[in-house]
Amino acid sequence: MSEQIKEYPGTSLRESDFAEGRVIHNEWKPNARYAWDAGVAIGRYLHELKKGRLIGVRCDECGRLVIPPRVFCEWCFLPMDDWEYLPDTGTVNTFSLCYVTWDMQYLTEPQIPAVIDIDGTSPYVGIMHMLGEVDPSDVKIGMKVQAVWKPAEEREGSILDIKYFKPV
Amino acid sequence: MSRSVAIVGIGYTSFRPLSPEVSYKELMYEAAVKAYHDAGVDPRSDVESLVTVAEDFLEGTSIFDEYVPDQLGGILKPNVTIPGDGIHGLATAYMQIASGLFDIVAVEAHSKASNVLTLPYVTAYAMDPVLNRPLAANPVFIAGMEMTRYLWASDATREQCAAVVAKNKRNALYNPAAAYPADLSVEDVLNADWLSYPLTDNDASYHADGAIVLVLAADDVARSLSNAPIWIRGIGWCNDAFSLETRAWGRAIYAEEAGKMAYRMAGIRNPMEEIDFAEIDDTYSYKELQHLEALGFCPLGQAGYLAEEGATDVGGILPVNVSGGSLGCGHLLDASGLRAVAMAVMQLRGEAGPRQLTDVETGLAFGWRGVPTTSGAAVVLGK
Amino acid sequence: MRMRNVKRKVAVVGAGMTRFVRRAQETAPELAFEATRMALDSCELDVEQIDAVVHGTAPDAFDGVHMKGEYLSDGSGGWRKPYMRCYVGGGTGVFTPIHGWYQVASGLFDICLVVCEEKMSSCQPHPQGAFLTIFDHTTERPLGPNLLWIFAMEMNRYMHTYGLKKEDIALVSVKNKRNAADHPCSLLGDANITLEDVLNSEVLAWPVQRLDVSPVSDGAVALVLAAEHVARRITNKPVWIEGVGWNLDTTYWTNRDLCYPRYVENAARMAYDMAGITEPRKQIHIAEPYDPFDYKELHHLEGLMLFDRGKAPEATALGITQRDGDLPVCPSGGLLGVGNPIAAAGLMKVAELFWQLRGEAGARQVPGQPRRGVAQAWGDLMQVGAVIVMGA
Amino acid sequence: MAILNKVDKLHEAIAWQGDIPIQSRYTAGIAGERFFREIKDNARIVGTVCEECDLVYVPARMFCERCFAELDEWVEMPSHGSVFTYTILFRDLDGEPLEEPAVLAYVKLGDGDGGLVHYLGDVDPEDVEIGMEVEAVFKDAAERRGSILDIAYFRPFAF
Repeated sequence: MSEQIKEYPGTSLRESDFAEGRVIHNEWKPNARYAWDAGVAIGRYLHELKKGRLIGVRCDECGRLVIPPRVFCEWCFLPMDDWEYLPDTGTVNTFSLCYVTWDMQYLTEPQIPAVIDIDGTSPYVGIMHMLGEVDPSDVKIGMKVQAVWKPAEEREGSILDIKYFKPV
Repeated sequence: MSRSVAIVGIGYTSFRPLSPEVSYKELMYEAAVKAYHDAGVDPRSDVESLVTVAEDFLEGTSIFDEYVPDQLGGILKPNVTIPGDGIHGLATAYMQIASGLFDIVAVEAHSKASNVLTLPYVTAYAMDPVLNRPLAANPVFIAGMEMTRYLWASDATREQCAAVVAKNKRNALYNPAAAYPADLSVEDVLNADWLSYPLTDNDASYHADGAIVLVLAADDVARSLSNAPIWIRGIGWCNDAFSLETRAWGRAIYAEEAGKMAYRMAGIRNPMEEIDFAEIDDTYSYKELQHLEALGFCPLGQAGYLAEEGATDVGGILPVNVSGGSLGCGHLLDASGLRAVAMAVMQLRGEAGPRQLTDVETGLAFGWRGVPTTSGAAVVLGK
Repeated sequence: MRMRNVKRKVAVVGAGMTRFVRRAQETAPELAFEATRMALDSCELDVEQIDAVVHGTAPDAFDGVHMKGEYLSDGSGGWRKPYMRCYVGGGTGVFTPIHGWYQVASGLFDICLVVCEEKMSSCQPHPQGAFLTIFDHTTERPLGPNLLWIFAMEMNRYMHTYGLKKEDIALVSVKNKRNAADHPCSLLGDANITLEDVLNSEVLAWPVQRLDVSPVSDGAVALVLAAEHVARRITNKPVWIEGVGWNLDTTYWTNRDLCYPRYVENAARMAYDMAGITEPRKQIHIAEPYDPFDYKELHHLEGLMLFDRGKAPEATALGITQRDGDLPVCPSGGLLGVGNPIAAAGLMKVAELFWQLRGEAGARQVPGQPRRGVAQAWGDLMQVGAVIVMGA
Repeated sequence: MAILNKVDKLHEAIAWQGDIPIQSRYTAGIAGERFFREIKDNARIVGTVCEECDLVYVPARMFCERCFAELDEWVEMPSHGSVFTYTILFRDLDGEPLEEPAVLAYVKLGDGDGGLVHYLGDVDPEDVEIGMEVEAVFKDAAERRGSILDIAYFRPFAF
C-alpha cells in the first residue's frame, strides 16, 4: 500500500518559525532533581576515591575482579564482599576525540573520553574517564595510562577526584 | 486456550520512608534474592525472561532499562521495561508465558521515591504540556477535583473516606513491612490540614521506598516448583481518556474496564460472592471506594456504606487492604500494584501471619498509576 | 528451546507512518494519530475493532512528558482499551511489535495496534541534553558524557579489532542515504551523495563524523497485528511474524568487549529458533538492521550472523547489501536516510519488511519477490538486541 | 544469599545529587494552533465536532479519541459555562503551603461536552459549588500570547 499513498502526513517547521512567532509554542523546565542513594558498593567507591584510591571487588565463585564495585556478581548472582585495592594505572581499551559537549557546544580542542582497563582486574574490566596531558593524535588503543588525582584537600568523593588519566 | 500461569515466588523488602543504606540496585537485588529463594529457582539457569516496571523520571535516569538486568540475574537474557503499574508488568510476564514463549519469568517493581527531591514537579511534567501544565499547580489538585465530583455523584461522604484511612493504617499495625501504621480515628483524618479540598493530608498516602519481585511459571512447571502455586485466574488493564477535559471525573472507568476483562477471563459473575478479599489501590482515601464500585463489589455510589459498616474490615464480608494498602504500607509509586499482588499471594498461601484471613480461595489486586493518569490494572488470583 | 509451546500464529495486516521531519508542528499524540489512522485505513478496520493497543516510545525527556505513554494513549487508539507501553531504549521500535505479538499469541486478544512515536525536537536546546542522563548518575554523568562518546568508542573498538578504515564504514551511509531518496517519508534521502561527502563531513567525535550519524527527527509509525483466523479475513496478503527475540547485556558496558554485539546474536538465535531458521544466510532474503550510525549496520549484520565477524564491511564494498544485491540491507534507507525518531524508526523497519514482503514497496521494492526478512534494533548502553523475523 | 553488609552509619551514607538538565518546547499542534490563535486574536474559544459520536471537543482536537475520525468541523463556543468539579488547593509545587489557597475547576462550556481546566477568581472559595455558572476572564489583547494563560481565570457569571 505504501506505493499507493501520495501524501504522507507530518508538518515540517523551521527553527525560524519559532523565533519569528509563526507557530504557537510554549516552554517548560521540568525541575527534576534527585539525591540518589549511593548505597554499599558505590558509597565505598566514592569514599575510596576521596582517599585517592581505586577499589574493586572480587567474586569468590568465578574469581572475576571488577570495577566499579558492586555487591553482587552479575554472572553468578552471588553476593560479593571481597574488596581489593587496585592500582591507578591501566590500558586504553578504546577512546574518542570529541569536538562537541553534551549540550552540543563546539570545542576546538577535543575532549578525549576513554574506556580504561584498570590494571589488576579481570580482562575487559575498566571504567570510563578522560585522557589528558596528551596530544590527541598520539592517543592509541593499548596505551598505558595513569590517574592524575586532584590534591587531597580538593577531593570530594567523586569520580572527578581523578582529573584525568595521562600516558605513562 | 492459553496455558495457565501461576505465581511461584515472591520477594520484597520492607517498605520505609527512606533507604539510605542501599542503592536502588541493592534494593532490587535483595527482593530478587528473596523471590528466587522462595521459588526455589536459580535466576541464571532457570529464569528465562525478566520484566521490570519503571519510569525514567522517577529514577532520574533516561532509559532506565539499562540499569536493571545485573541485580535481577538477567544479563544476556530477554529483559523489558514496562512503564506502567506493577500489574501491567505482571500482565506482560503472564502473556510471555501464556504465548508459549517461556516457562519461567520474573517481574520486578521498586520505588526510590525518597530519592526524587521534586516529586510534585515531576508529576506535573506528566500533564498535558500545552493545556494544563502552564497552570503550574501542584498536580494533587486533580485528585481534589476528582474527589469533589465523586462525593457529589455518589452517596459517599468525607467521613466514609476517612474511615478507609483509619482502617488501612490500623491494618498496617499487623504488617511488619509497612511504613505508616497508625491508630487513627475518623476525626483525626477529618481534622488534618487541607491538602486539596476535600482531601486532607491524611487522606493521601505518603511515599515509601521498597522493591518487590515475583516469579511466574507455566502449568506443570509451576506445580513442580511449588506446593502452593497461586494461579492467575484473570488479568485485565485499561486506560480511560488521558485528557482532563474528556475523562470521566466521578467514575473510575479504567477500573471498570480492567475489572471486566479480568473477571471475564476468570469466569467471575458476582465479584462480591466469588472474591474473598481484595488489595485495591488506595493512593487517596476516596480511591478505595471509587475502585470498589468500579470493580463491581457494590452498585455505583454505594461503596461508602461498605467502609462505614465495616464490610471491608478484616472481619467483614470483603476485607480490603488487609496489608494496610498504600495508606498504611506507604505508596511505592508504580510498584504499588505489585505490592498489592505480593500481599494477596501471602494471604492465599496462608503466610500472612497476624493478619491472616481464614478460608480465602480467591483474591483480587488492583493498581492505579496515580495522578494525572487514568490507567489501571487488575488481577484475580486463586489457589 | 521451549518455543515448541508457541501455538498461535500472528500476522501484520496493516501499516502506516508519518513523514520523518526535523521539527513537526503536530503534537506527539497528533503524530501518533496520523500514523495509526493510516494503519487502520490500510486494512479497512475501525478503531472499535481493535482489542488492545501497545505503544513504544523512547526517553520521556525527548517529548518532554513524564509517563509519556499515558499522554500518547488517546492518539494511539488506546481510549478505554487495554493499553500498555514497553521500553527497551533504542531497541523499542522493534520490540514493540514483539510486545504486540505476545498480546495476540497469548490468546488474550485477536487484533492489536502497535504504535511508536518520538518527537525529539521538543528537547531543547538539543536532544543530547537528554542523552547525558542515560549514563550512570554517580560514576559517569559527572564527566559530562554525550551519546557520541559511546558510539565513537564502540566504533573505534570495532575498527581496531578488525583493522577497518573509515572508508569501509562510510559506504553504509552512502548506500542508505541513496536508498532513502526513494522513500516518501525520508528526511535525509540523497540520490547523489558520495563517499567523499561522508568522509569530508565535520568530525563530531572521532571516528564519528556528521554524515556517519542519523538525524534527530520527529515521526510516528503504526502496525496492525492479527491472529491467524482474523488475519486471513482482513487481508489476502498477511505477513507472518515467524520469530521474535530480545536480549539485554550487562549494565557495566565498560566491563565487556565492545567489538561484537553478543546480545544481538542471542536475540537473533532466539528469533531464528522460533522461525525454524538454521541457515540465516540462505533463508533470509532482506534485512533491516539498526543503523543509527553507519558502523552499527555492519556490527549488527555480524550479530545477526548474516556475515562473519569483521566481514560485513567487505560485503558492503562488494555491493552485496545494495537493494539489488544478494542480501538487500536497509532498502528503506534506514535511520541514516529516512531519519531517526528513535522508537518510530525501529518500527519503520518492520513496516518496511511488511511492504517489501507484500511487494508494495514501490520504488524501493527489492527484486526477486523476497519471502523472508529480518528487522533488528539496538539500544540502552550498547546492550539491547531486539529481532523480529517476518515471512510472506 | 542477600547483601552481606549495608551502610550502617548515617555519616557514611552518601546521596549523590543531580538533575535531568533539559528544557522542553511544545508546539500547540495542528488543532491547537487554531484553538490558541482564536483565543489570542479574538478572545474566542472554539471546538471541533465529531458528527459520528455527536461530541464537541473543547479544547479543539484534530481527532476523535472515540471513533478516531479526523475532525475538521469547527464551532465557536461561549466563553462561559458551569463548574463540573473543583478543588481548593493548599500546596504549591514545592509542597509548601500556598499563601492564598487556589481554586481550580473543570468548567464545561455552554452545554457542550468539553471545557477547560483553570483557576477560579473573584470568588470566596467557600462559595464555590458544582453547577455554579462562571465565565472566562481574558487578558488584554496585548498580553495574550496564544496560551491557556491568556485566560486569566474564570469568575462567577450571572445570565
